[in-house]
Amino acid sequence: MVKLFYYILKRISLSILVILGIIVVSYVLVYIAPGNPAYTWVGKPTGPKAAEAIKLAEKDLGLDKPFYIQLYNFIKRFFSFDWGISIRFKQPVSVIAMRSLAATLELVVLAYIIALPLGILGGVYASLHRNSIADKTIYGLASLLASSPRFWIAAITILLLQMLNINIFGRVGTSYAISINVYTGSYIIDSLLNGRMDAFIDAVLRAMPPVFLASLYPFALTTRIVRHTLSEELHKEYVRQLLSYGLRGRHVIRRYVLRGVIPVLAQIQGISFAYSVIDVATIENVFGREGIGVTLSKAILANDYPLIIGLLAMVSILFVVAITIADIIHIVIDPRVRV
Amino acid sequence: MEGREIVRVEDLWVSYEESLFGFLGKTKHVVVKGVSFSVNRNESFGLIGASGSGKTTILKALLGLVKPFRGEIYIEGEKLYYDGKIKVDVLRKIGFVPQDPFSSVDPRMKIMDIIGEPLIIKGLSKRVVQQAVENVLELVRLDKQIANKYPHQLSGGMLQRVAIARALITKPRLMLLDEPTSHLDVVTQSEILALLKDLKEMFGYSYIMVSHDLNVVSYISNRIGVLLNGYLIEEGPTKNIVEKPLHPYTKILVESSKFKSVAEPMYSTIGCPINPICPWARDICKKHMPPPTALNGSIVRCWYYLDYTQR
Amino acid sequence: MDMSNRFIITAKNLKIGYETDDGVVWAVKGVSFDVIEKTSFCLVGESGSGKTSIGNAISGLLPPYSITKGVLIVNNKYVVNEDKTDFRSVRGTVVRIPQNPSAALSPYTKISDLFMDVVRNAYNRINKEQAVELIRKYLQMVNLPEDVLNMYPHQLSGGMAQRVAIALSLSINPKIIVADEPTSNLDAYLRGAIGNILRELVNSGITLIVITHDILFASHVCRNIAVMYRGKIIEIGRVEDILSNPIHPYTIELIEAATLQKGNGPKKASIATHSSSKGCVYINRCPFAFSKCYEEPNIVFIKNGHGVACWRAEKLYV
Amino acid sequence: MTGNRKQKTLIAIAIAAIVIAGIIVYQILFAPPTQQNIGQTTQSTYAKKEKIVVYAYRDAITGIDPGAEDDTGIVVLGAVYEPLLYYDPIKKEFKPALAISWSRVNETSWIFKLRPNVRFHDGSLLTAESVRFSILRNKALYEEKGIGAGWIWDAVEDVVVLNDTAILFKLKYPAPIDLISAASYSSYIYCPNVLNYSKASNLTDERVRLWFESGNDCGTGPYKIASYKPESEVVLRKFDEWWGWKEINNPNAPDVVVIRIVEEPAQQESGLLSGDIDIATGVAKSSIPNLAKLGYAVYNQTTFHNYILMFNTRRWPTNITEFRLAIAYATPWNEIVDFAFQGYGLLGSGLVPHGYPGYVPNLRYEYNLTKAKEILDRLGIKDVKLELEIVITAGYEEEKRFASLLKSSLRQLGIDLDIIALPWEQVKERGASVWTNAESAPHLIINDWWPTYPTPYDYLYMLHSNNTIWNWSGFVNSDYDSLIDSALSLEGKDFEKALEMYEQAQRIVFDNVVAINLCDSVQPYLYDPDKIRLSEDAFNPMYMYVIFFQYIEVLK
Repeated sequence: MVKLFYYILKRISLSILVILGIIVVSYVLVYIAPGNPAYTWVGKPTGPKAAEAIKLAEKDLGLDKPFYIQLYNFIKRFFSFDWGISIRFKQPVSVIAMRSLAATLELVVLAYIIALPLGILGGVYASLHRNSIADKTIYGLASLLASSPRFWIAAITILLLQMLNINIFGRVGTSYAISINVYTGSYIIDSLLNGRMDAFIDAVLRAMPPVFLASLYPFALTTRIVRHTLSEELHKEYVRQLLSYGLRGRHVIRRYVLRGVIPVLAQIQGISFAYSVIDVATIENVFGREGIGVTLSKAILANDYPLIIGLLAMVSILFVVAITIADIIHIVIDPRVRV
Repeated sequence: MEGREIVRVEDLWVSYEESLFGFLGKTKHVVVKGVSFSVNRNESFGLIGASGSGKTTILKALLGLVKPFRGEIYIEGEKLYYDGKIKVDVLRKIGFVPQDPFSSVDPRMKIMDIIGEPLIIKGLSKRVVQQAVENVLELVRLDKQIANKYPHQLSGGMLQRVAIARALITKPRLMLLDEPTSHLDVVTQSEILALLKDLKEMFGYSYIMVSHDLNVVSYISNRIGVLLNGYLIEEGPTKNIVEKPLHPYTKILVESSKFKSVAEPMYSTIGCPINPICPWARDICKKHMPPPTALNGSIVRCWYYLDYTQR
Repeated sequence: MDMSNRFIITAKNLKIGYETDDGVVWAVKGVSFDVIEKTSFCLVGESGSGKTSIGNAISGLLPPYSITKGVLIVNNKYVVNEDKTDFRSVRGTVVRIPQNPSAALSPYTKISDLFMDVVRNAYNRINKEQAVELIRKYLQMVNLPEDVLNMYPHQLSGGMAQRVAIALSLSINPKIIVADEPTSNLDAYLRGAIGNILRELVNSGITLIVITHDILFASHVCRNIAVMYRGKIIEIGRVEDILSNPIHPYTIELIEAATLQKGNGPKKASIATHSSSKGCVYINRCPFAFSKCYEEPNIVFIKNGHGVACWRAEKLYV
Repeated sequence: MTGNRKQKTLIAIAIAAIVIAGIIVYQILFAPPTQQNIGQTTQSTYAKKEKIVVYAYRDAITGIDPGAEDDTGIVVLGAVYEPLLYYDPIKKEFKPALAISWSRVNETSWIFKLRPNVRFHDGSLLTAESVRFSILRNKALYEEKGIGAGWIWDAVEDVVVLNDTAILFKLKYPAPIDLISAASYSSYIYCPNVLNYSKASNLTDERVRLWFESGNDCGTGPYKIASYKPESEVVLRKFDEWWGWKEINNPNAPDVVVIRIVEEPAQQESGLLSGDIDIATGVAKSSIPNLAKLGYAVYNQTTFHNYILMFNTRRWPTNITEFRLAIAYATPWNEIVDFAFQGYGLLGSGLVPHGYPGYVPNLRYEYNLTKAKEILDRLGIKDVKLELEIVITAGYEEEKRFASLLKSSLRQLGIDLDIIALPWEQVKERGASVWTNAESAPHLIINDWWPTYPTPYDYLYMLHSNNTIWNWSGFVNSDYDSLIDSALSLEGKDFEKALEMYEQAQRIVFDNVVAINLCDSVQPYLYDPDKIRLSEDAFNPMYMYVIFFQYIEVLK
């Protein structure tokens, strides 16, 4: 147990190092981005006293200090959530990023809540009935979903919904949005915290089509990974040995074989989760939702470097966190990793 | 004496390092602990030990694949490591036959190219290389036409002969054999062993062979060293080891090869590794590893014999 | 030997093949043998001789894409009756001891959990205390300390893992144990130790099938031996008969190789020509092959159940 | 153990069943049977409590510091803050806002009397001091940092507080302060308390800006900011103590206004259809007839938002005046409004839009391909493979349609037009690059413009040689510069004379073919007439995209 704790600690400290690396890279990016950062920070002034203003901002930002002090200050600022000001929206980058993150996570987490169990079920069924019609259907579907472009599926779904005269727009009805207190930024959670079932149901209903779309890729990925890994795991020596000890096949799969699938699954999901955060941008856009992807696209169009870098740093951190969680799951499940 | 000596290993210590991010919290696993031995020309030395005893690591150190943190290796009197760097021209005097013939060859290359590769790199002409390959194929008793085949067309035994041929083509002074028969069938194994023995007797090669099978090692070796947890606990002429083993662990090995032992050794990390099951174990055995003691032409590391000789 | 001993395993012209993309590949090409209850029986041969397929058939672990012919009766049940198979009935009666014990234990499960699961599955209505008692008993039988229960498979040495596997096999009280190359992945000096444990199993009333390429090990552990070559049994009989009087040239070669008696120097290896599908399976390697060998020889019994499939033997002994 | 697990499964199934049943019951009980529409359902159940208007705007908000903002932030600012006066150039009439009377004392002094008992959103009273504070800050922001539209106060030397409700503007030179104080940017009055709130040390401290941009406000307007997400949504809440509620007497004014940023026209449409959007500004023009058929109403606002085609006068061949004229002749003017703007616009004339002071009628080129060909022949640019670049703003349907119109017309002259659509920020960069690297700047570029305060100078300054940010033509003409500069300084003295000079300046531009106003756009607002009622009062052409929500009536 102590050992397990030690390895988790080790993994987390490694992640912190990676995040520090990301921060340093972000800082370098700020500097290779076009334009003097002080100039952008004070809002690209042009008046007669602009030069003075820029000089003042340079001093404020510490640009006149040696590089390592700048870096130290940047890291300090980063951890106190002072990520600079968005050029386009004039607001602190951290505020915009956190807001977008909450909206995106609402969508992605829900998508995974649906995609994971279904994907695992599909994958298990397919690998146990290999080459059957069901397997071929599941696998074919999964391959199709995993490889077809998301915006295309999104467009088709929207068309379909419009044909059914269902128009979905935004994350929650405006009347609900303004009548509940915001705690987390996720309307689904906030409505529950407010004890408002009506708002909750509205938010969930509105979330259903985009969540369905967002879950297609993780579902397909999960199915394929589970099918593949399980098939591989089923051929391992220990499965036959357990059967030889008289244990039933179903029991062996449930209790032993699936444990071998989880670490692989966790690893892949760790990556695909972070990927989804950006990938759902199309879906968010189509359904008029907020989110990191949508904000990022606006920031890119406006050459808003502080915001672009802030959002990317946030996604990178999310990526590291997701992978770290996956690794920890791996460590907990697979005792061999601990040695 | 110096002239006859082809390799001398002096007080060799090798460790693997495991660390966090490559620099934090280094943990050192010492796998070879003060091993010394020497091999003369036309002599074959067998290293025997269980998995994890350090025998493969010693081979790696001899091949320049891991750097020892203490000790020296001399090949024909020349240091293999000079100022911590491997001397390549010394390394060229060594040939190597790997354990698994299948995974050690590139499946896309023809046998001709596999065997001739060291010469092709040197820039020799195609005709010379071809001649040389045919010569070594003759040595390992393979058909010339094999040169135009691909690895998957050959059996395990034939591939192992190819591996031997590849080692021979550079005309090494010393051949290192890493369990050369453990992946082969019994019949093929005996053929390869016979071939190796033949080559040694006809051309005067020196071998260092690593195996966990005492039968195999004793068949081919003049002298045998027994490794236990990184220590060379006994070393002597094959006859001594097989017929009059001194160290209790060697006795276990010898007896088990005759299907006599039931005890799996339990190792201790402090003192003599075998002390938990040793019939002669005393307090000192639980604390300190004994120094080497010469006895009856063998060298043994055991407190019992140290006392015995001093008495 | 008491002649009232009954046969617990009977194979009659058993054939086992596998479906591949290039059609059916036959690993076992018609073998017949009987195993007397509470004795040990060894299948000896090199890789590809079909011995593992027979072992898997007996322990009911043939993969779904295998094809069978002939008959295999285990413990009075038809496991193979031509193309009909019933592997489930033998599971629990027949237990396998794995070739690679480290890979044969579920890597994610603690030994104690594995034991508990296997034991509680094997016995109905057993409570936890009784199960623990049982586990202790079998661990003692294979000379393992109780500490191993708190370990994971990767923490065990090869020898310990093999003993755990054996203790697990014993804990479900099987009638037959099939040991598939039980020492090939272990350090050499463990051969003796594992061999001794296996012999004790037979003494305690279990029927033991050992599959090995090591005829010396086989002779140490088994009472009867069948030597296999390319899917056929070429010599069968009691250990003492086969070791002292091997008749088939392959058996002779095997024994010589195992004892490293190579009097006439290394042989020249040549590219294997396509083995003739007709005739004796050994025809391409046999130094004594003659015209008759292009017909397939049947097993001829010389004495005491010592049988050989060789035309030369027929000429010499019959 | 197994029992426990079974129990858990049962509980899980039970919860799932309850949730599903809940949804079904909810659907049956609350959803109108004829509508399967999620959005509308929920909207109608809660609308009883508060009157909500959701207004879809098509660009993200660029900022809400009333002193610094000079772009899309007006959409919010217009509802939250008030200037001293409002001015409608079409009706040519002033409307008192925070000032109730004003008079010109002499050429360089103006006195404004303030409305009494006006409260800021923080509860403090509007005083002369707060007006002084706001104007001086707006002016300083521009003068010290170059931010915002504070240049409109350039003429102001000082703002003198006469008493609590009266101020005196002391000017450096004559200027129409009444018009200036009715500007749509940098004219808003806010409370001096912002200095305390933001812990700022002086007027131009960055912390004040940050305080505003974090979603705070301190205006006097009928609405205050409840939540502010510039990239997606701004929620405004009715300010009950607004002085005007008694005057306009509109009990059906919305309690909550939500400004939603919806970029995609298709999304605006789907939001309108689902009931999530009450007023849409960016629906595709082509689908307006369809929506009208469905019962949605359209309010067409004449705006001063025009689209100006600029020539790069520093790059071959558009540096040749004759060549530019040829392009002007080759532009099918008669098709622009109908085809490019789909009827939502008035054909441009000169540079200043219709109804705006300084508008010059019939300052247009004719569409005559023959003349164009003749010019090209004369220039010897015949049978030469010419390729021109035009930069337009991505997402602007009108610009895209115009560019394709021009492209097909130019093809008849053997000129190839390369259409490059870029995001607005990049359009700005490419346009301004005419001063630094004219060869890389596009031959043609479209700028869209709306005024800050009602002076033609606003439109003409675009081509002033000092203006290296917006003068994308690289046009330098000292006559033009001095003409408009002196016209500006004349505005305070003799507005008619000034207008004459502005007309002269426009003729210079016309003769030199530097920039052409393509079209003054008409902005359609789509809404459901069953739900809300829009009146003319809610709009002022000076305030682009701004709806004065206090005049909206929410019917259900």
